[in-house]
Amino acid sequence: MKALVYIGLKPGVLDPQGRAIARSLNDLGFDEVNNAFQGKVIELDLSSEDKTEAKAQVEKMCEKLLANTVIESYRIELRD
Amino acid sequence: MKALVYIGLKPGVLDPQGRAIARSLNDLGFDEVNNAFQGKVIELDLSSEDKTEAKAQVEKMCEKLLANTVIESYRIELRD
Amino acid sequence: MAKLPDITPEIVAEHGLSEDEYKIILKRLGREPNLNELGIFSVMWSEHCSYKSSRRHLGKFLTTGDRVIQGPGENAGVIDIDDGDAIIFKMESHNHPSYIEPYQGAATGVGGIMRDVFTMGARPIALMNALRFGEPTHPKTKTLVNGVVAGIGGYGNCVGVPTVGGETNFHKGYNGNILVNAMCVGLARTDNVFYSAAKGVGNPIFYVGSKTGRDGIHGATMASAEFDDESDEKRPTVQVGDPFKEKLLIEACLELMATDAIIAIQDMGAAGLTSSSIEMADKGGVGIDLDLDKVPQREEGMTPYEMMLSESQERMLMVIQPGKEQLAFDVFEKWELDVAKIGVTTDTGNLVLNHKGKVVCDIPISPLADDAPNYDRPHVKTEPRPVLTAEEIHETQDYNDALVKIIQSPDIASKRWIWEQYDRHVMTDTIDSSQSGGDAAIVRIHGTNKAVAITTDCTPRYVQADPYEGGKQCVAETWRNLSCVGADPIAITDCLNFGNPERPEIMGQFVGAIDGMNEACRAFAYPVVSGNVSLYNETNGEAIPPTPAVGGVGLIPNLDFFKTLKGAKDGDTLILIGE
Amino acid sequence: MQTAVIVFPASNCDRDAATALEKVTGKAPKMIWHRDSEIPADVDFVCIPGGFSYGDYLRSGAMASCSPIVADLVEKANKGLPVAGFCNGFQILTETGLLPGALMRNKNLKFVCRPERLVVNNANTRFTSQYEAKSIVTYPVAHHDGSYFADDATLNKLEKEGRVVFRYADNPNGSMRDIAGIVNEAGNVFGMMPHPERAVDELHGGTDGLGLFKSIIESI
Ligand SMILES: Nc1ncnc2c1ncn2[C@@H]1O[C@H](COP(=O)(O)OP(=O)(O)O)[C@@H](O)[C@H]1O
Repeated sequence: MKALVYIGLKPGVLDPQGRAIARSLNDLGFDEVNNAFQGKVIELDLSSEDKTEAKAQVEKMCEKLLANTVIESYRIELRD
Repeated sequence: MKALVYIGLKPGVLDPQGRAIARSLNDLGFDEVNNAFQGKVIELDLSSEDKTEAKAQVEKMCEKLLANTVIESYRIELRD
Repeated sequence: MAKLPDITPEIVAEHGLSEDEYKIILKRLGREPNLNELGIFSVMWSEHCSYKSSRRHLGKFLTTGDRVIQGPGENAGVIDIDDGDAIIFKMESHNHPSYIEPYQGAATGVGGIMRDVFTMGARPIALMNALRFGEPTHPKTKTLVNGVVAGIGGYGNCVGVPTVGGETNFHKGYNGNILVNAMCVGLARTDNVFYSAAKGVGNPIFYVGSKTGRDGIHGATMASAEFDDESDEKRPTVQVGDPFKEKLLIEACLELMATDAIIAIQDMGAAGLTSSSIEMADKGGVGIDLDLDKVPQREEGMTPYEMMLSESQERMLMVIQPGKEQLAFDVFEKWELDVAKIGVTTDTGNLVLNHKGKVVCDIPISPLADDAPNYDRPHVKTEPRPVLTAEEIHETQDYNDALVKIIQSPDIASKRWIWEQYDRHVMTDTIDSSQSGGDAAIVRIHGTNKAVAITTDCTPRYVQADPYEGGKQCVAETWRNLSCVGADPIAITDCLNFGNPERPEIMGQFVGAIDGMNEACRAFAYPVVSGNVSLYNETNGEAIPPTPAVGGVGLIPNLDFFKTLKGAKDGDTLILIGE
Repeated sequence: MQTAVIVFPASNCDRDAATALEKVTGKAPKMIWHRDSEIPADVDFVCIPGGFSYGDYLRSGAMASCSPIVADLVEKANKGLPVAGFCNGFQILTETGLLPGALMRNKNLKFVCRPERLVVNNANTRFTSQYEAKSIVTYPVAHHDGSYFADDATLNKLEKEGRVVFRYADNPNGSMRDIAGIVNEAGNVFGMMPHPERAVDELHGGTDGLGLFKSIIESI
């Protein structure tokens, strides 16, 4: 099973990367870009069998290690 | 319109971040994790109207700036 | 704007103000404050800004000397190192934020201390850090160490200021409260030092740097959440640092400082716009009118309360010479920073805030400073632990084993893993740093044959055993470390990390340590020129070991004469000096 | 002999590079602001210094490689102008495609700052002519993204053509085949992660870097 974990900054947290990307794109002439945000995707290759169980485990991984919930939020997607 | 750009390392390129994540998760007792890969997501907030046009533009952004195609591949998703 | 809530005792309490403190506010205003005004009083009278528990004790320190240009009271201390050169330095804590988010907490700590130094006209030339973590086996320690070290490196390396030394201890007393103390040393010209007193009436006030967001608006926001619907969206957040912006801010400020455009300048640290505007006005004896609609904002719908209390990083406030506005705009725009004229100095003596056509705050400035609480907290002297004589200690049976144990102890073991993550060489004036394990770092004054030596020291277990003796020892150790490399020690900065001052035994440690430090300072004619106090470092009633970190700076007048650990050869003679 | 240093907003080794160049040429380099659109015609050699150019968001060197001044630099480099990039400068040169490969996060994911021993793998370039072949020099490294990557075909080509100029004696970052510095096919564009400009002063830690700057001057 595969788990995809999307991690992004919570709304309101300064995202200097995103801002810099938007600026650079504007400088390159891509005027249609109003804003950019940068996040992470972590793809986990799991040997779990059970989806509900796997999801609960990945949630624990997020809370313990993958995301810092003080500034980041996460979303989990499971795939076979 | 929103564009989501997923950027990951090409197969064969060493992903030390992914490895470190898998190791740390194993250390924490998550034995079901066989492997991990880390990538980026860039969310673009666009003022474009036309989807095909937008996609073509975002592709250009990727080639010019967002991805380094020597080591990375990318995938674009458009959302309203 | 949504209507402000009435001030209830609960709201007052949430703002950390005591009933007595609130009564003083009512008396001085002659009316109830509104929420914005209450928020401003609360941050100005917080321990952090008002030093209400520590002020009277800090006043005892020796703060003057032949080489002191500016002692405590400004953003940083300034000393004279001859030839028209001045060294500006300070140490500051970022303990709590680093525990919550180690990378960003430590990074913004480094950013904050650099701003204190370049605000005064100095180019930062060296960084140091004094770190205390819990036991290595504690489940949180590893993540905290990793994050803090990466954050310090991430910020300092990017800005391009070498991190040349520091100290690191591990002790279970820090399991729930780590200490992250950062020190910055900068170089200026004695005739071009900048101060924070806003002088003159009708002078424009400029805001520069990053936009203001809802960063780090503390517990107090619970009160403001009552009058908005999207409280989830607005939850207070940890500050995130942007070292790139800081680098631009340094270059831009130094560029403008080379002209005569700046009358006064102050960085926005904790309690950002509030403390910077009030301190500038108070020192200059003027009033300030601000138009909050002009404040560059990162988020929509920010209230005056949020703007005034935001702790967004990489921002400065300055009073500009009338007629030089365009020059200021040009410089900041060249460096691609946000810049706005957000107000003027006035002769009212009041802080007046305008927002969307309304006056949302109008309070006299002097009581914020003059009437700030100044407590004489009860303190009991710490009973010094009995002195242990050498005879009472059993001789070890196995010296090899003892040596191995010592080398393995985390406090003694090599800190290479830490300092290799810090750029120690950038600016190419680092003569000696952590790399050689010497007693003090040595940084050359660019383009000259002289250098400053820098060290940070504290041995908390000594201070715990006997605050007075321990306090003396911290200062003396910095003196020795500077002397050892051949420098003349000049002055110190400090960062006094203690537990809850409302507990008499903690207050006793605090007072004892200060008295001891001061005794040493006077004995050496070695003044304190800047510093910082961090109290309430405790969890569940467990306070940290008392940790008065001291940062010392000395001068090596001629680089033909200095010493490091390098150069010892086989057959050299070892000499022990002292008792 | 006129040298020049490109200054990006968050370059931080620009002064270091300028100090080294002035020491060797006796003449202050021109400092070229990133928003300028042209390298002045009288410039004989351009240095792209270390630092974080535009904060190094997204990828180190990526945004700098899109700047107007770099566009002009690429054009002039393709016509033969000698260019060297150190640290962030090397990252920028790979991002522009002037040099092959990419610089990735260090293998242990940590920033590394230490003096590093390097083998002069090819002393036959305009950047290394003052060194003995296979001699060992010490320059400091200070980077987070210094792990050199290229595919096998590129690596083989680089080696066959003698374009691997420096190799690490003790690889600090996981670079493939211990590569520390490379040169382009025409031999006028050179990049390396270590900092030769931080090795030109005995007090600061050694003078092994002088040879590199002298080689450049010699070749012009
Ligand atoms: N947090 C740190 N940052 C930078 N350098 C550090 C840090 N901790 C320790 N060091 C460096 O490591 C070396 C050894 O540290 P330490 O064991 O505390 O030495 P000492 O006991 O002689 O003060 C010193 O040169 C010191 O500057």
